[in-house]
Amino acid sequence: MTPHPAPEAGPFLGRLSLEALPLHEPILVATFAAVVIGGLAVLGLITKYRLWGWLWKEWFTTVDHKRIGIMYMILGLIMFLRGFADAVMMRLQQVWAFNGSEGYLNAHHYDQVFTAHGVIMIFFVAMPFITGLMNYIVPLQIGARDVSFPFLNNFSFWMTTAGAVLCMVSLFIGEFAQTGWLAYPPLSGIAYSPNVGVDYYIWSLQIAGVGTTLSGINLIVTILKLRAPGMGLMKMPVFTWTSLCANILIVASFPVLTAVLALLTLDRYVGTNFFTNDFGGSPMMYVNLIWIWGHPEVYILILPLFGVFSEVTSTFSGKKLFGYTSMVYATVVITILSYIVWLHHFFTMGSGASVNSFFGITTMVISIPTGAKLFNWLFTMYRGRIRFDLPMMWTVAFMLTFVVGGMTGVLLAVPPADFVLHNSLFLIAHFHNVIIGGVLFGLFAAINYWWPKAFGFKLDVFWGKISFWCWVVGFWLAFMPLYVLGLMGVTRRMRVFDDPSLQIWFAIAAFGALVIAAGIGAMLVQFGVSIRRRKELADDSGDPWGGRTLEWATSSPPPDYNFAFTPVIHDLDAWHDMKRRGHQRPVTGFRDIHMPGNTGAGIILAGFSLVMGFALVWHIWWLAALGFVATVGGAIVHTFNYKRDFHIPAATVVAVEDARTRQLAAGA
Amino acid sequence: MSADPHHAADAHHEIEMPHASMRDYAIGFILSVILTAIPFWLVMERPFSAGATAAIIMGFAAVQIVVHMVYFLHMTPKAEGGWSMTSLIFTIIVVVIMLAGSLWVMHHLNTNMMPMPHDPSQLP
Amino acid sequence: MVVLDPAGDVARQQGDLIVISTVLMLLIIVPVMALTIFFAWRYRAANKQATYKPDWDHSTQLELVIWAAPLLIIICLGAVTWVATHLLDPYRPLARTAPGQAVAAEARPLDVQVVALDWKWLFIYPEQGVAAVNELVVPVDRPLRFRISSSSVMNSFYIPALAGQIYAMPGMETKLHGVFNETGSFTGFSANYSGAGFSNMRFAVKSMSQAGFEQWVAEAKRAPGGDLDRLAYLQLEKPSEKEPVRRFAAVEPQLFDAVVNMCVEPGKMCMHDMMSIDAAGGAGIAGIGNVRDLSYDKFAARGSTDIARWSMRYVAALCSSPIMSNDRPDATPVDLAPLTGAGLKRPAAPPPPAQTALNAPAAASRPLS
Amino acid sequence: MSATTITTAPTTIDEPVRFYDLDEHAHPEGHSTMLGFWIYLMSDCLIFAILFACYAVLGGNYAAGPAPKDLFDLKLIALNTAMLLFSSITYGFAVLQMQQGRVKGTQLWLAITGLFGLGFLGIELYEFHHLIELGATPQRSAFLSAFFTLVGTHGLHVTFGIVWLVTLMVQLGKHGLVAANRRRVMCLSMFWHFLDVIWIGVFTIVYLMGVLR
Repeated sequence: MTPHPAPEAGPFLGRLSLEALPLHEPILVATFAAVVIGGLAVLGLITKYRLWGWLWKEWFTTVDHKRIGIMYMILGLIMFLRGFADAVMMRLQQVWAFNGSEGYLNAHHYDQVFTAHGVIMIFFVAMPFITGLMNYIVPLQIGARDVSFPFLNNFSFWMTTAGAVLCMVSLFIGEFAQTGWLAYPPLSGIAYSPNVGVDYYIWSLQIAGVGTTLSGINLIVTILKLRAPGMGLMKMPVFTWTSLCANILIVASFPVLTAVLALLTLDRYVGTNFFTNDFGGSPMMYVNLIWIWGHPEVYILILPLFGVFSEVTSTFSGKKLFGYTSMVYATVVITILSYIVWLHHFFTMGSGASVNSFFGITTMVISIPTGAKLFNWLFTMYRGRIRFDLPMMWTVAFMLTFVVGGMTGVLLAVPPADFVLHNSLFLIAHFHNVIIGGVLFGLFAAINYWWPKAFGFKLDVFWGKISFWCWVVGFWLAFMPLYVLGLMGVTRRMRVFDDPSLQIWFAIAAFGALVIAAGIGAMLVQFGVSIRRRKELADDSGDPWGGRTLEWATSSPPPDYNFAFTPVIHDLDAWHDMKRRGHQRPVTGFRDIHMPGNTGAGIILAGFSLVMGFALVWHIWWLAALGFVATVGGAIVHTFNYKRDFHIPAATVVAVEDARTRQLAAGA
Repeated sequence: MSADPHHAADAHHEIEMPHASMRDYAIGFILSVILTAIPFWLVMERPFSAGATAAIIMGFAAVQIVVHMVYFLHMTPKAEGGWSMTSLIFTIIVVVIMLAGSLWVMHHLNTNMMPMPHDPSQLP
Repeated sequence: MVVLDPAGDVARQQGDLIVISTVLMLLIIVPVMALTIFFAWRYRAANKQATYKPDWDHSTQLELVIWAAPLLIIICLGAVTWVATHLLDPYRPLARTAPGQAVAAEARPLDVQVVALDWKWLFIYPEQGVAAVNELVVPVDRPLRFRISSSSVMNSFYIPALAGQIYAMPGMETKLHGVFNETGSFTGFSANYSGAGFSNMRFAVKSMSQAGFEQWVAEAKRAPGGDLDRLAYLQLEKPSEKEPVRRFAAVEPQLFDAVVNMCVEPGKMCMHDMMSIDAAGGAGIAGIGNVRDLSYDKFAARGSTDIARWSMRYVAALCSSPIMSNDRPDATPVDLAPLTGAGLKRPAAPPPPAQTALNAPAAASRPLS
Repeated sequence: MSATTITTAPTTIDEPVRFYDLDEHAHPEGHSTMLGFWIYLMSDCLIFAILFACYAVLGGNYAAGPAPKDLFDLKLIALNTAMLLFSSITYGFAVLQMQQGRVKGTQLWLAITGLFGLGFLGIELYEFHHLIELGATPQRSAFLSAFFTLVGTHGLHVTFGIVWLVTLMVQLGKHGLVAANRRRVMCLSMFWHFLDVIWIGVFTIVYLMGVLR
């Protein structure tokens, strides 16, 4: 164990000095070198092909919800690779550190790895993925031209990115938190974590949290205000419904995280006593408050994917969704119930039998609407004509995997059972079972399902199937051993082991992680191959799967304005209904379309916030003040811009729509 | 929740903005002055026991919040197609769950685990 | 798998509960998985024989079934949960040491005081007057009562073979009851991550015959480690890893109470004094200045030599009041007599009177399955 | 392509239906702003809820230090509350002026509102200064931490409101009562009155209940 004394704070660079560079960690040095070389190569290529202007004008400053959605997905993918690298490092350490071996990671490094893995996977992988998905699909599904606040959307994305960047910076300058992903005090307090790790944690989450909350508000208002005429609440596609509920949960829970982290910040920076041991503070209050956010967060992640599975099951079974109404009610019930179960994350803190059994039983109650949803998908398949394209394969894999995770979840909600399984690898297996089996499988279904919509060509099936089987097999190999280990009384976050009989299980789990790695590799190959073969895989119809909802009514990829004319909705499954009634695409009468204009304000403001966050981490007060003033000042200056929109001239619309007409004719 | 199929389309013509009137503001102001002054007076002068005073001032606060909502924030069930009201009610539910839940949970945790205060008369 | 096949009665009941709950849930999980596979195969697009009803999307009977079936399972499971949570509450004194073996009314549990330190465990035996680091030795078949605290951060005290875990938290005291039914060597550890030395925060647990235990106590009393007084404790408290087993021949009485009240350091105000003052309305303006700088370097070894002054301060004692034993009565056993089912037999004798006396566990006349 | 193999039910509806809104008008710019801002306020409300929860749980932990009754001067708080109440009605006058289309009147009342806001902040800062000088700092006890954070967060919101107010007055001067500015006046109105509502909770729970304790 190497002690890392907090450096003396200087007036100019605060705590920052050359010692902050982890030159003594060969793994980090190698990673840093690779990142620098790779980064330079990317920058060089962009410069060589003169792409900077294009990137800035078409992507960085865009307010188009579709492009922002794609950027979110790219951010999620990049961070996913980082988070997965952390996972592999942990598996390797745990299979290595037996029989007196210390493994290859010291405690200082290993503790950062598992903390970063959790933080990154939840905040910078799962959240960007689902936000990106909702951003791309929801406006199309409700027949809107964009979200309600297009500039805010761009700003939200860049704030999320700024948080992710700050988190990544900690890899090479200083350190990340060594506290576990929720940073319980007193361990995360200044007395026990005096260095910058927890500060990186706090500020990257705070900056990203601003983006998440604003994007939640944006999507709620979009769904409430911008639905196409005729689309009542009970005619909304299920994905839109689950997105609405997920965003309500975001807006009603992320402020809690913001507040709790702010209080922890005060404890660390100002010396207040909210969560300290002394002076009347209560660390238990932190645990209580952060789980008030933490449990709804779980449903924020899974609800949109429940929507995806509903769309996919219905489309590929060629059938209406069974029990739409009960599906909607189940979603709403889950939304509300998710607020009264938070204590099940700390049964073992000792609140007593009455409190524990109350929260245990409310937790079980959530499984009723969830179970109902599962049955609804089941009976959607019943008497259908199921086409097993990739999205449907992922859905069936989800149904078989998720029920197991759901079952172990209910098991953990039984307080006496939790007393023996809390913090064990059984728990780890459980939540990976629901998050991989639910959230990730859902995302993969969604990516395969909507990729043709976003890019105009389908994804390669061969590599998709390889990826699918590697993921499914790898998942079971990687996590079933953890269930077993949990029942053997092995706890989480361990770095070394002394019982050699455990090693075989860790070996199986590590092998499973490698199989998953192959699955990820196959998926990247799938993307590459598909892009290369995009001519063969092209879809001219805009509706490659026989879709049922509005996003399939427009071209692939959709024009900037989504729909030349706003569709009028008469039934659930609006596009299916339109096709059935012999819908004709209008080819004349186009007029100017009013659209929001691009702006660089989002990326600039987020950049200022990033500087402020970095300065705060290192106690560079002058820079933090400068960053703060620049952020607020920049925002004020932005409000003086009254000209934020433009009209797409009718001539352009005519040209785009005529091209579409020719494309459809050629495809038919 | 209203399922009015056209309300999304209705907003095409004029931006909904709450209409304020002098009368509203005057009533709101007078009521809130009264509702503020009485609790302050009760606590400063203590005509009732502490428990009764606490109950009364909490009641006054609740009423005053409603007054502000109605007369200053122009909250009506109709505003924004009912969504303002719906979101307010949802927020209140969540706030109540958080406050009551935290107090309940922390009370149990503290009783179970914190060192007990002993009889203060034993202190010098 | 130690969780399902433990050596202690409490852990065994918890393990059984896992099995019962799992079986209960499999009642619905297995059919769902089977139906998923069956439907996926039966209604594949290639199978043109299968019925195809593209517009069928509602059936009231089916809807009733799919809401009612999980509901029924959850009702059963909820009932089991409610009963088991109360019966197996770690604060609840044991009523039996094994199935059918009630704890005698006059029997007293063995008290063990547990302190989670950075990164080792301290066990104090108040009756025997000895203490040990990273070694817990207990007699078999005798109810154990742990009083658990921590010196710095949150840990979780967990011996899988004995009973479920409970958090060990600074300035707070949690309780755990358990009993070993077999002699043997087991492992205990912290189940809540607590910093760099966490992985090695393991301790040996030995369940011995009564004679063996007494012999161990006698050995401990001759231990060369010396006495565990406040100074020795402050020394021991400093972070260290992989501490070898160490025994202390004598322990300063009420050391554990001082630990819980966070006033081992001389001159620091005990939490219960502070709370008494607070309950009486605080110490007024005069109390503001009653704050001293910490004079020892507890934080230094955690890597911090330059932390701001506030985290090195404490509230000074107003006077040197003796530490009061704050041993509170255990949780009163909940009378579950009206509840039967879920494996519970109706009690043969009336339930024991509510316990309020110290150190006297519930007379268990009720055999609990 | 397998997608095209699905059979659709025969069309039974023959009546002509409108598939597209061929005669649509664009949504007026900012027609979602009020609802969006309201939902933002609801999320802000939750931040305050957490701070209130902390105060409720930790507010009695004086760490053998001073209690509310030792520290709070209710007369000062009454004055402070009056400031905020007056600023509410003056903001109301600004909105009334705006509805009558008077730029100057709107600006005038906004300025008066801002002055009341500054008065409120001044009194609050005086109170904080007084407490810190006594030694009753946020570091002294969990109660004081919770107190300073809750009241200070409200104060920060008021500060931000004043900055916004000044910005808005400049914008009104530059562009007059255009639709965007009218919307902003209404949003700030919501913000300002929302802070009032929070203050009701603060003076009741922190000050009045604190002194009662």
